[in-house]
Amino acid sequence: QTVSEIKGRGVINIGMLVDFPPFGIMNTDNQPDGYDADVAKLLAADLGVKVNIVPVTGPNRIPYLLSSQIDVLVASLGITPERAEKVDFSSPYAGIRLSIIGDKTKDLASPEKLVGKRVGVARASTQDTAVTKVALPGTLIQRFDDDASATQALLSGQVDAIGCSNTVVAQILKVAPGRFVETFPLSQQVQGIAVRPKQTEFLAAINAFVAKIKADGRLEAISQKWLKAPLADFVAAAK
Amino acid sequence: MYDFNFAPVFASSDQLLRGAAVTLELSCEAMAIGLVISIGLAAAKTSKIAPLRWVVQAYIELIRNTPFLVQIFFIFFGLPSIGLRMSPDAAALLALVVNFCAYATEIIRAGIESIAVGQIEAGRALGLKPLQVFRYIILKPALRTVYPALTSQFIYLMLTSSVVSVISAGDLTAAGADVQSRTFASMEVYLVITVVYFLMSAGFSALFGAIERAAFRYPLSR
Amino acid sequence: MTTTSETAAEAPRKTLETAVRMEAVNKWYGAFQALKNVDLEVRSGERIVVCGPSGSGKSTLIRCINQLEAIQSGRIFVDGIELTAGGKNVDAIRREVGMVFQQFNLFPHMTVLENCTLAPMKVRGETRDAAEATARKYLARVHIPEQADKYPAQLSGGQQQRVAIARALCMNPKIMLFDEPTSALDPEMVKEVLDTMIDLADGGMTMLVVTHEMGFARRVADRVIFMDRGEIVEMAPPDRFFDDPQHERTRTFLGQIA
Amino acid sequence: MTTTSETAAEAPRKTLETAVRMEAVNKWYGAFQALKNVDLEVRSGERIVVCGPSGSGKSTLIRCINQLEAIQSGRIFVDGIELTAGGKNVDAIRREVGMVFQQFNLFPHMTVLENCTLAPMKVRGETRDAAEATARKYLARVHIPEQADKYPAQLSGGQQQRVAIARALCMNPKIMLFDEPTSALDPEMVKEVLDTMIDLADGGMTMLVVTHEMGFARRVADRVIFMDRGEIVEMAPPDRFFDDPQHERTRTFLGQIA
Amino acid sequence: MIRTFGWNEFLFILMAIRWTIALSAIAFIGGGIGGLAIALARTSGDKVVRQATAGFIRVFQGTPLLLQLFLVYFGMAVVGAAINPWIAAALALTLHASAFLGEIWRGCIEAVPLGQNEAATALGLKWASRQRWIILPQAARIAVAPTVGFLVQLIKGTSLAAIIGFTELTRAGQIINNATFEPFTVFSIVAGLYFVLCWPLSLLARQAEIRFARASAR
Ligand SMILES: Nc1ncnc2c1ncn2[C@@H]1O[C@H](COP(=O)(O)OP(=O)(O)OP(=O)(O)O)[C@@H](O)[C@H]1O
Ligand SMILES: Nc1ncnc2c1ncn2[C@@H]1O[C@H](COP(=O)(O)OP(=O)(O)OP(=O)(O)O)[C@@H](O)[C@H]1O
Ligand SMILES: [Mg+2]
Ligand SMILES: [Mg+2]
Repeated sequence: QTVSEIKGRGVINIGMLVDFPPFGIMNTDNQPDGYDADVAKLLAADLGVKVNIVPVTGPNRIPYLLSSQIDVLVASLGITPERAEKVDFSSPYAGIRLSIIGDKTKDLASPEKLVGKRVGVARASTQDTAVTKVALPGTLIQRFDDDASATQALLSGQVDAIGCSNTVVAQILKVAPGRFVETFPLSQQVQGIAVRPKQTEFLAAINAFVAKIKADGRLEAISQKWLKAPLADFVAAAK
Repeated sequence: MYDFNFAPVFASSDQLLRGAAVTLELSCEAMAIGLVISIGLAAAKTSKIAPLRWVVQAYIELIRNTPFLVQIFFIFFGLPSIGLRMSPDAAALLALVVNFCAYATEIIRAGIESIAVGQIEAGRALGLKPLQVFRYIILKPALRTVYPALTSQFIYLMLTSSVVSVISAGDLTAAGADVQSRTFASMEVYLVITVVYFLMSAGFSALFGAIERAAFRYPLSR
Repeated sequence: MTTTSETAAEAPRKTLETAVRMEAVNKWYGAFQALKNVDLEVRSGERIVVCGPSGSGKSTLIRCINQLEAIQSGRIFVDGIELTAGGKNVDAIRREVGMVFQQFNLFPHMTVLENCTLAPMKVRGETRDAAEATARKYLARVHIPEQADKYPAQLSGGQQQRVAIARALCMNPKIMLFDEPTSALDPEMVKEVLDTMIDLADGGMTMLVVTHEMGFARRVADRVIFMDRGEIVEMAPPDRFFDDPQHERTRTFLGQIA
Repeated sequence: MTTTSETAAEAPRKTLETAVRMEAVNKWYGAFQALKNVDLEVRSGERIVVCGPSGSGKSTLIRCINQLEAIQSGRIFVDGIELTAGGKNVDAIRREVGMVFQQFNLFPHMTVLENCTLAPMKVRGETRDAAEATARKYLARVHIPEQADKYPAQLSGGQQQRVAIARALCMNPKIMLFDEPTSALDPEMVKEVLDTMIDLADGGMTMLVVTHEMGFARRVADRVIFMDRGEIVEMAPPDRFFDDPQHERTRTFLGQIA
Repeated sequence: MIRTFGWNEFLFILMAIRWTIALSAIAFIGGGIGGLAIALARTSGDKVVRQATAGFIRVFQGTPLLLQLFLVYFGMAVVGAAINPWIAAALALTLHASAFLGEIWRGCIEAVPLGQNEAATALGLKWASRQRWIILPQAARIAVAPTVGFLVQLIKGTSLAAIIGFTELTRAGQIINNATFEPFTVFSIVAGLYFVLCWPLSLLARQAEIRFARASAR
């Protein structure tokens, strides 16, 4: 079984995004850092093994997991039913609010208003799923490789709006003050740690770990450190 | 062990086919436009006017020594800042043409330079003007000489076009990524689109062979 | 230097009109002087054979006449028109001068007929029909009317060279230049090309021929020129040239190629 | 067909040993038959000149002797060894046979000396010193000892062809094959190569020479062969061959190239 | 958590160049060996060998490198033979480069006049000696320019190895871009670094071409 295998090996391979601030970044020492990295380190410590963080990307993170290149994903992976068919999720350890942010001069206040407009999202992300779900026929969804490209498309006027997380919204408002507004919320998204299916023992251990850091305030500290906000209630409440 | 399950991939086959169609269309357009422009650039590069040669040379060096990804990025995200805004498909086409021409120009130039001087002299001795010599005497044999190189560059262009998915042009790779993001059947999706790419390049090879037989029917000496 | 002065009176067939005149022509390739102070006058209808060792400037001489090479000093008149260095008259002159190369230089991607009609159509603006009629006439004249639709690579060397002659004739030139037209041919094919040229000469065409076919020179030349190191060393009617050369260098040369 | 039987007694210099024997050799290129039932016997020390129109199979004939082309039926013996189709003896035979090509085929990336020493070192395992000594000997024999360190491109055509001859001689062949060795040369350079070959012939080398240099044939050949369409049409000593050819086709051919 | 682009960010991108170089080196060494074998097989007298290699070339020239990398890395793992990313990259890049170099070099070998091979044969040299001493040295001179030209493409192509986890030049740029939101600064630097890497090679290729043209102009 995986847990004993990992303990025997003495090291756990954790997949993590490094281009998804503030959850996953490369810090100034060029080490993986961020919300996910802190959680990953705690997880390894909890299992009593060394941590080996493997940088993955949005599109290839699930292949990494499924092909056993890594043991577990702590990669801001939003919990969705489709994904749940391929991987098993732990209880949520983080959450984001997803919303539409768009050009201030245009009225984009509801899904109906987006018809005929170009809406950018990061491909294979939960934003993608959320926008696709609310979008009415005629909405032009444009999928980019990552949030940065989608953001750039918004800034350069190549799209009218993008679907993104609250952290990205904050960045856009800072980079281009006064040009864009958050028009309407899409959904709240909780993120889970993911493992390959049928690893019940491993998943149970991870769930125990998540419950522990929620209870003893360590997760709250991480949230304060990286999001400058308390752990969202919908994350704290979820089981 | 991984369970292969192609059902979700085939369920999305029309999306993949649409992506393949976009890839084909983009490649064909870029080839056609790029060929014409490259011929012009190659003529400029073999011309007697030095500044013209330098400009073309600078363009070629710039494009050939930087990644396509960066080029397409500047075209799609950068050009709007000088007021040139275009759709992802148009930007993808432009980027492919700009990239392809840098390589094709060099290939065609080599073809032009392989034409024996005697051919040019014979044309001039008959009273043809330089442009007429180029058009009627040099061009066709030059293209024939480099035809194999040119067609592999064409295929390469089609394969490179997979990068345009970064600016959300709906090509085959983008379609594959979208299907993958919905179904998470990444292995299956990539296998299938690899096969589709292979079929398309095989198709192009066959097409180029047919064009070669039709366009270059004249026999070569020795 | 030493251009011996043969007078026009000697050869009955030539007229008094001047077809080509070169006056003190000098030609350099970089630092290398390929033509040294060359003077030459060719009358209309005259046939000149040029010979000499490799590198002596024979090709350069005739290539200057239709401006495939530019000269650095001196003057060249073709059919009364002066070739200026800038080359304004070049187009006019090239229309008067046909040229046949050692390597044939047929266009491989065109049929024989297309080779012959290209220039008349593009340069003189003839219609396709007119150009084809002319082309067929000259192809018949060089005895290969039946090859019109073949490609050059499908012909023997001798046939290719005859196409090259016909192609030049289609532009109706007043003067024909030949640069070693038979030296790339198999021995058997030399004869058919020489026969074609003799035929042309009998028709009164002004011709300048670089060749080492001495039989041809004896038979058709009005004058034979011997060049060495960029100079015209000897110039005389064939009898005198072969039987009684004036210069040592000419004699050595004739001894070698015999 | 029709191999007229000249007997060994006629030419004083040749020995009775057989250098090459071809028996009923047939050679096809796909559906095209390039050699038709060819019989030929060459004695040691004999010099044979082969001529005939283009495409008649002259090159094919001599290329079969050192197995650059495989034959489909018939037998070929070289120096007593039979060339089998499988080619087991090929290596042994190539060591006995030197070949000189129309296009010289010198190795452009090697100096003259390296051209000459490569095969002796790689095939016969000679030391560099021994190979160079031999090479210099033969370069002197073809009168270009001073060119040893040049590259082929720095030599004239005649010099290149003499290097090619020296290169072949360095392998100490018993038989030399020449395929139109002078036809790619400028007229002035033909003589120097022919002189080298005459020299070689005078030394007693067995030679098969494809050439149209009839002066050479008259002077050194023991027998002249005329080929047409893959057949040996006529074979006779030079006097008889040139002055009294038996076959119509030979006469026509000689008429053309004269 | 947005950062401004600074010295550290520049260094991060700059340091990533070693992976680009390492991957290129691997690809080129592997491709060089594989390509030579392919080229010789493609020009061999054996029809089966020729056709097998033609098939190999067709597959690897006919599909995107990105997918080759993906399928080798994840595919091997999926069939239970997990390999580390270096081996996967080496394998995929080698196969890719072998196909292209093999094809380029085949052309160069065939450009050596037939007479050269015949003359060597007539001198009694065997196949290996002919290749080693006569054919390959001459083919090599023609090959320099297109080979270096392909190397330039290959260097840029290694950016696709990001999909199997390499943080090479392009990927490093994307990571920094995601942290700084300064795409034009970041990608100008990335482009500049590629240019610095590739341009000298392009110059070399051009020089080789000129030198060859001069040498072959007799
Ligand atoms: N483009 C050129 N650049 C430099 N030198 C040249 C050029 N063309 C010819 N030459 C030189 O000019 C001289 C005369 O050349 P030309 O071709 O006129 O000689 P030729 O008498 O026709 O010789 P051949 O019998 O070999 O054709 C030669 O020494 C040659 O090397
Ligand atoms: N590799 C080949 N494939 C097919 N046909 C060939 C090949 N080589 C030669 N032939 C044909 O075989 C015939 C004899 O050729 P060969 O080269 O022996 O003629 P040749 O007498 O040497 O002519 P030439 O004087 O032109 O050199 C020709 O008709 C030629 O077209
Ligand atoms: Mg000349
Ligand atoms: Mg032959």
